[in-house]
Amino acid sequence: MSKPSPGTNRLRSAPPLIFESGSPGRSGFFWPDEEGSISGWIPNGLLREDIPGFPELGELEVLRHFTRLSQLNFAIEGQFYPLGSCTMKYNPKVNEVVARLPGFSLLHPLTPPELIQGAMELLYDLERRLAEISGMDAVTLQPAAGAQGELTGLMVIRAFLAGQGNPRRKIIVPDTAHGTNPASSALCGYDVVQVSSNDRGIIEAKKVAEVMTEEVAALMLTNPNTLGLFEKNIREIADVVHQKGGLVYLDGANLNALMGIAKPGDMGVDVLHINLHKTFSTPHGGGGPGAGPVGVKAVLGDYLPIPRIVRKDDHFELEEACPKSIGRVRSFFGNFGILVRAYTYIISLGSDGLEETSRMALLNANYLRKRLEGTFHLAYSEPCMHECIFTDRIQQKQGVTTLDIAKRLLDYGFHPPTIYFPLVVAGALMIEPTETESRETLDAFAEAMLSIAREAKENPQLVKTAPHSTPVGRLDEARAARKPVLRWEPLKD
Amino acid sequence: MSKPSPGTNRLRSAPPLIFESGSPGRSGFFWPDEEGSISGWIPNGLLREDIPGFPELGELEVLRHFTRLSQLNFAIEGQFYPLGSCTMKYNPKVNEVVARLPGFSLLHPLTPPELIQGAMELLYDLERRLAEISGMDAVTLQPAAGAQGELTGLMVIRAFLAGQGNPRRKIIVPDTAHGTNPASSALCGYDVVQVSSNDRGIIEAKKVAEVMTEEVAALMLTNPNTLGLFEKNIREIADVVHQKGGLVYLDGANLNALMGIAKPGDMGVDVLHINLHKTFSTPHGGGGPGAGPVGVKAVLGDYLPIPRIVRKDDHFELEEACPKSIGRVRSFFGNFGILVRAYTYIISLGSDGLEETSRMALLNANYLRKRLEGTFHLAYSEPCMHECIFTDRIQQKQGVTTLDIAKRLLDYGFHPPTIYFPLVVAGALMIEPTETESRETLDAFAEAMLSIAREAKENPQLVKTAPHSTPVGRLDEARAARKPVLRWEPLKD
Amino acid sequence: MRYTPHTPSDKEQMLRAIGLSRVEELFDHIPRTLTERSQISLPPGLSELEVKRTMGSLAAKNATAQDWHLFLGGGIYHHFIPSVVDAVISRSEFSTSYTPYQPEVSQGTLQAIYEFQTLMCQLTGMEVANAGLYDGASAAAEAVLMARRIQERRRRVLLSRSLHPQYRAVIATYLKNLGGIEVVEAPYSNSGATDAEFISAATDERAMCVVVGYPNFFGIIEDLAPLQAACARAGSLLVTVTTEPLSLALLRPPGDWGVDISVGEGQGLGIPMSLGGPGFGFFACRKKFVRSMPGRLVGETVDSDGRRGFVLTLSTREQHIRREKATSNICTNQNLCALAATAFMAALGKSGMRRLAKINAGRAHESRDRLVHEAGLAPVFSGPFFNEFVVKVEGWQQRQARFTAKKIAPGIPLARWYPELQDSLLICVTEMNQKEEVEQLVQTFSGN
Amino acid sequence: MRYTPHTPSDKEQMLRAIGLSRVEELFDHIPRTLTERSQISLPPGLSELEVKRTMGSLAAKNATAQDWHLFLGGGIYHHFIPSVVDAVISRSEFSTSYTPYQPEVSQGTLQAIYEFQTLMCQLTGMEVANAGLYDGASAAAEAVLMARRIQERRRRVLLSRSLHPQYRAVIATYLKNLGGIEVVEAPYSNSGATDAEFISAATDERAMCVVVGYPNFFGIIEDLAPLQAACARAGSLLVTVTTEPLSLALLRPPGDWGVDISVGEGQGLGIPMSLGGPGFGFFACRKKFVRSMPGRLVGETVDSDGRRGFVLTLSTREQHIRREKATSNICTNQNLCALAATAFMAALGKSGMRRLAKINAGRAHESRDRLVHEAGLAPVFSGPFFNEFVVKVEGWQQRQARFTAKKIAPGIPLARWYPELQDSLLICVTEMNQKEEVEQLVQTFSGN
Ligand SMILES: Cc1ncc(COP(=O)(O)O)c(C=O)c1O
Ligand SMILES: Cc1ncc(COP(=O)(O)O)c(C=O)c1O
Repeated sequence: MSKPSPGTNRLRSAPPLIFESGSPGRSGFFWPDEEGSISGWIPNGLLREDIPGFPELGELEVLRHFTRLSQLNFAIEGQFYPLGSCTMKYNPKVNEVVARLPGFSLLHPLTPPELIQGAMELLYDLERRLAEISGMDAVTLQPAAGAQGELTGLMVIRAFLAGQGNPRRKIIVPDTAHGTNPASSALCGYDVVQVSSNDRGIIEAKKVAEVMTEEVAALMLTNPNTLGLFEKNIREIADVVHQKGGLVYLDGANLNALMGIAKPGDMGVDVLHINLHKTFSTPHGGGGPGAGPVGVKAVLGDYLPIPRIVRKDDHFELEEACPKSIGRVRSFFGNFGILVRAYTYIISLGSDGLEETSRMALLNANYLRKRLEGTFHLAYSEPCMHECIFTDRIQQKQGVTTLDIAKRLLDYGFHPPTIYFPLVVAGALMIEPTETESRETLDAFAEAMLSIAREAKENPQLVKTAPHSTPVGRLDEARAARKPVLRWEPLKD
Repeated sequence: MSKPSPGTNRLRSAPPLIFESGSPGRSGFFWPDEEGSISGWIPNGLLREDIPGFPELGELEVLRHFTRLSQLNFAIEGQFYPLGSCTMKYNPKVNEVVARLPGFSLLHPLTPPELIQGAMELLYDLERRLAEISGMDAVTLQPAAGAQGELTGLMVIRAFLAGQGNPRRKIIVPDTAHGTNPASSALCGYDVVQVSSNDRGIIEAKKVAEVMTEEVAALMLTNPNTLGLFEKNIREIADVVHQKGGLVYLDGANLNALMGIAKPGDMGVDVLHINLHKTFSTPHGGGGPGAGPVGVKAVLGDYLPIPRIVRKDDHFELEEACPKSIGRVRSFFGNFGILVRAYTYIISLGSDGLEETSRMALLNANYLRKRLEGTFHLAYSEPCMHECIFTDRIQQKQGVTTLDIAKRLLDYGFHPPTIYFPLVVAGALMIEPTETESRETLDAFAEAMLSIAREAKENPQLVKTAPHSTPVGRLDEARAARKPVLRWEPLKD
Repeated sequence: MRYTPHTPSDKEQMLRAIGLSRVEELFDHIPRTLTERSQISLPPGLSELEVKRTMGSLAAKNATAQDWHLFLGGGIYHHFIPSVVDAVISRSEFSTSYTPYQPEVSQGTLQAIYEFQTLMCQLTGMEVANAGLYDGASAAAEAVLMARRIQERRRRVLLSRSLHPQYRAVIATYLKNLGGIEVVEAPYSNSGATDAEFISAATDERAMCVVVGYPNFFGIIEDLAPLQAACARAGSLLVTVTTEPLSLALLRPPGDWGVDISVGEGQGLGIPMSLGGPGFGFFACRKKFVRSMPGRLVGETVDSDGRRGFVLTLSTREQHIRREKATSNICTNQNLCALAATAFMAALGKSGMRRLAKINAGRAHESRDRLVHEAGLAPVFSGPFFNEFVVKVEGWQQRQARFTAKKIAPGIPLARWYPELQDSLLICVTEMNQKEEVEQLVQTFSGN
Repeated sequence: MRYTPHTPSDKEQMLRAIGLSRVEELFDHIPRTLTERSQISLPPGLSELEVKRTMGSLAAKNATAQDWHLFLGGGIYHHFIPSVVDAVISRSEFSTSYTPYQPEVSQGTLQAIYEFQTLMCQLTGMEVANAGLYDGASAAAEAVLMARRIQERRRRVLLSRSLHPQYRAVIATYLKNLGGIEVVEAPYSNSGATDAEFISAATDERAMCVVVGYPNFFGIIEDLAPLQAACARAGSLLVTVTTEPLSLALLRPPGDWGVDISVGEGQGLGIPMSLGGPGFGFFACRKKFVRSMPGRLVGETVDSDGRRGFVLTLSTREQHIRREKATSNICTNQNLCALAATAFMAALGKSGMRRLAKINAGRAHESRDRLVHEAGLAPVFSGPFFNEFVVKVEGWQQRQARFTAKKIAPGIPLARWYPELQDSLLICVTEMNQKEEVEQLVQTFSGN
């Protein structure tokens, strides 16, 4: 065993891989009196003899392994996590309790609908509530995440246009858009036409008009956009698009800024998706699962994925016979467990709570913006919505970059903002505090940022070599990509 | 904000106190539409206007506070925790799931017994199973912990002897006994007579005979004793005590060493207590709750606390009319939630599992004993049971003490053994690995100990100033006791 | 095996290292006479799935507060527990650690206890509080024992008859063997409160302490002024025992009344009823008594770098140092429950605690008014109460079945402990009793 | 408000710092026409207690696997989940963190994904696996899309008719807009397996891939040898889709058969059914295709001090770098479910996984034998199966009510997707179906 030198932090060092621990033949699985059998039933040629390398651990070992792994993570419940565009708000504990009720977690999706009316009611009502919040007419809950929502929405648009005779060929996407927008467009068989934001960070109707032709199926707009700015020309832009027979798709990832403030349905939007794992507080889980419901205006309702949940008096049924529907995008009902959490959140907050949510999201973002303005270069001087964007322009003079600032924040115990996105802003630091953070937390974060700005002047090396207090130091990403090692393999001897 | 210097570990630094955070008027409690009222009902003179200083935090703040606090702790699920005499074994997760079933957690203790027959059955059956495991005839589950079990057991003895005409005046307690033994004796109105263990760490019958008189109510013995040694003269000792009309009390804190190996009921023991939070895997919770059931031989059964649970055919009833009973030692049924966990553990393991438990507890202790022998001074050369005792005699030559070794272990990511107990061994390091640890973990711990022994020779200062990697360094305990600050108070201005 | 990770080869290698060949040799040194009958005769182990099923069917045989309408208090209360509380105590760093003997790796537990001590001081209005005891009953007994240590020469303990009967029983058990202590029971008056005149008369220079419930077992909020005056006059200590800690968010706190020792049961603060345990006993008193206190205490200090930290302190009071001279024999306490209460109080906060207490008081009073005016039940006592009250139900025995059929447990019959209170029920109404439940209660008492 | 911590004074001070006086001024810059109808018309917020009650009553209106006897599989399986799994995914450090973009404070998530990737490789016998996709159906669609990228010139996709009908539907949806792709449905034979002769004939130089279930939707374990041979001959890729991942602990893994892409649904590995989601799609393939893969990948590297660490890698495939040229549009995936599966597989381990799979196979075969011999049901297919099988139940429509009355859901009627399989039920038996349940199933089918 190597000797820990002073300062070595074993307490947060990574455990070995599960494959490197354990002992042959060990198992935490105990099932007396039943061996199970395949004798004679399954031909040998269809069977395997072993699962080489598979772990062999005891129950405590497993638990300790993952507990120790968990302790290497930052997370909302431990740290302020102002990751722009990700809406890292509090994930209420009661949602977790509710989602684990056997009446939700132990349901089989192919149970006859008349036996799962509670679930049907929840789905139906959640659709209705999301429609009300967003100002749309019909909603599908099937998409598993925002990106799948985008794809679904674009497919709806395509099916609708195809129904009118021509699915068209292109989608207009702003330069500030999230990467999933162009990716989803491509996956839906469209070419992407980029439109640039102006020097005040938003899209102008005339710019759209320049590229809007009858070859364009839709414009995808994010509002507030990824710069945290409200696309105030959206109505005129929509008119431009509609005049040429195109549709307007709204990336609703930033709906957290809009509830009770402005409804997408009033903006000329025809289709949108909503990230329940952002605005509606379902946990991010280190990358998922989420859910990406899609809302549409009435005229597009028939194109939504099947099955549709329909109400017949006090009873709910599944409707599969929808000839115009784009079909299925996911098996069963989507990420039901996530839908349960989001529904719980919505009934917890009610209309007043949802409205307060967006208001406080704006207040927090504008407050932080004010506190950091001057010390850090603000990418746009317009008032921001739920997030604000700074850059490293000032610190660059000392050779300190956005990446360095981000890493140094880790030493202060804060998760950094989103960095280097959106791409239109060089060295972007995209800060989204969310509404669930207190003023004191915002102040502490601001102090840390100001302190780092001072360090950048006085001791830039300290910042450039950060982080200094994390379980591991900066990691060599180039090496990982150059010669990818993507799985453990037993040492060959 | 102070600047974190390289190496400062904010990630594990303590959050402010709940009283130092928050904002006046803030609350995570939300209960619309019902203010509650006391108008006119309760006279003003009986009311308060405020709870000065009480916390005012939001829900996320509260959760983040305690999450961050938790991250400052070592615990079984994160670290090997070989704390002698404490049996820090794995606390199975399924026990926690079961104890949280509404059918157990949402029961009121004054519900008529006929409506809580499931709970009654569990209690009855747990008594029976503990009796079988320990070889006793009757069991009470009422005591809340080992120490309360001791008091209960001694009261039973006292009541029994009083019933025979004389409660007597003294209790014999070995020098190796846990502090609760003499403390409980005193609380039961007895004087304590100490008896010394011999140079092989155990009590001899003739030593007991020297102090055993008709003034002595009982002898309290721990077996295996706190040195991890089996009191092999226990039978003869019991005879000595019985001959003079005294009773034998067994401190069963170390029952983890005996299951399927030897039953206290066969050793001449009249009364014992069992720590469910040790042998029966209920979590220690940073200090409790536990449960300390008491088992007695048939002749003492009538003296157990009321109520008794009795079976009438397939039905369970509470019996309060027990004229000989010592009465109640706790409200209601004791720590029922803990009893549920212990019962779950017992049915999970069954007789074979319980027997294997003790065997592996012995194997692990003897293995570690072997691995450390020579490098560390072994206090007794007898074969050990579930724990073994080393001292700092060898390391003392470099001025390195047991305390230093313990603190240095923290840097290696291990919780230290129990130190400086039992008192009869100078500089004791009392190691109880428990059966739920793997050989690899024992090896890693042994390597750490051996490494520290090398450090003690080569760089004693490193060991003497340890720990170097914990959230705080060595704490000034003298200062805490000299001028006790036992609560937060608002700054006076 | 379920929880032992040893494979046959692990065992073999470990035995070989020790120099043995069979596991049984590990206990060869134990006399054969002690080992020969050692086999445990119990059913074999079960899979986790079978365990859950077995336990599930036991659980299903119980009347829970979820399926039944329980109006039961009497020392254990069904209160709302925010989900955050269980999230906190489920953190394994809290639940699977030991008593914080190594403070460098236990600051989480230690700081939480320090916060707990502070909260209990704030709630009771007392100067110091410990880390908790087993339950309210043993805390009451420990209070009397502490009074005895402080007032060594005095021999009389006055216990109010309106103190929880089980608590009185536990105090009696604890005192029985200590010799020469006279326990005097103080009657209650028509109001349901302790008879102050009796106390006044019986509290003299022999009295070491007077112990009353606050609120008492009948739910009545005692006026502590005359009792405090009597104690002050006679040099006796005044001890209050609170079984419903939520009430203290609203009531004048013991410290304000001049109480010397304030103890009670903490279950009402975020801990499930769980058939009455585990909860915790709280114990708070005047600062000058701190070195006589039972139980663990956490204090503030600094580390080698001057950073604030917390440690167990004043342990020279405790059994592991002082042995038979310790202030108490307690070792393991109810720490995780104290942590739950800490999280609960933090989650509700000042305004939430007061609000919840008011909701309790409001619902209980409204319910009593309806039971009296609509169902015609007679109130038994005239004193002010918090969330429980006593009513007379003529012919209770015969009427009981109607309630059981409707899954209502309308209250606790008092005759078992108070023969003078035949046909009297102690009824508790909390925020968990929904309006419709109260409606049903009233209806059923009205004979519908 | 429930989750916003702002007090009136907080708001006031923050507004003042910004230079505003009312919160509404924060969105003054939005055109009035867009804000004037913004009010949300929904019921007001509820207390946590009311929320739990409301949700509890919705939950109570569903037939759960706890109260009902479900013999339902067809892509979602009721398996035993050790309690440790939920303990792991409930750790808030896992559940409330984002995609690990900052590796220095995300090693927990990253190492777990690396372990997951390895486990999926071991289970499928493939060389590389990604961090997971949405579900089995979209994973199957992504496999076809990847085959298209790899085999750009080819235009024919062969889908077995015995592939899960919903998966075929999703593949169709994904392919529909991509132009010029011919989807050919391969029939199944009497054994229930894909018609190998048809595949042989239809797999030519136009075929980009052949997609079959393994086991397929009828529970049948396909013999992949002839299909692999056909693909190898024609230069087509062979894609297997596994909806019941537990089966792979027992069956010859896709990698062994020479499969090119092995995908499937991971729900069966420690994730509750939850009405079919969230689970996760797994995606494994040959190493040479790695740069064409969809989804996230974690790779090993070292930090500035040379310590091992893990990072997201090969992100140039992904949308946030490559935008419209990305291999997929996926961003958020199903990470916490993949973590659950990782914990599940670690907890069961090699022997536990194999044992559990055998128990499934054993129980399913015994049940089928009894249904055939005792209840007289006719097996529909002759091929070998894992834990589900198809039987013919004459007059199913009329008999259904008997089962519902006994709270039995005996299987999935196939006619909805397979008009040729009238009165056929797909019956699944797992370790969760107790002996008595099977008994009841047999009895009820026997007309008792
Ligand atoms: C603006 C925007 N659009 C789309 C997405 C994609 O959503 P998802 O990750 O749920 O697929 C994101 C996610 O970060 C986003 O921020
Ligand atoms: C030998 C022994 N006896 C008695 C006790 C006291 O038990 P408890 O802490 O449950 O009161 C202990 C606890 O550490 C012990 O180790």
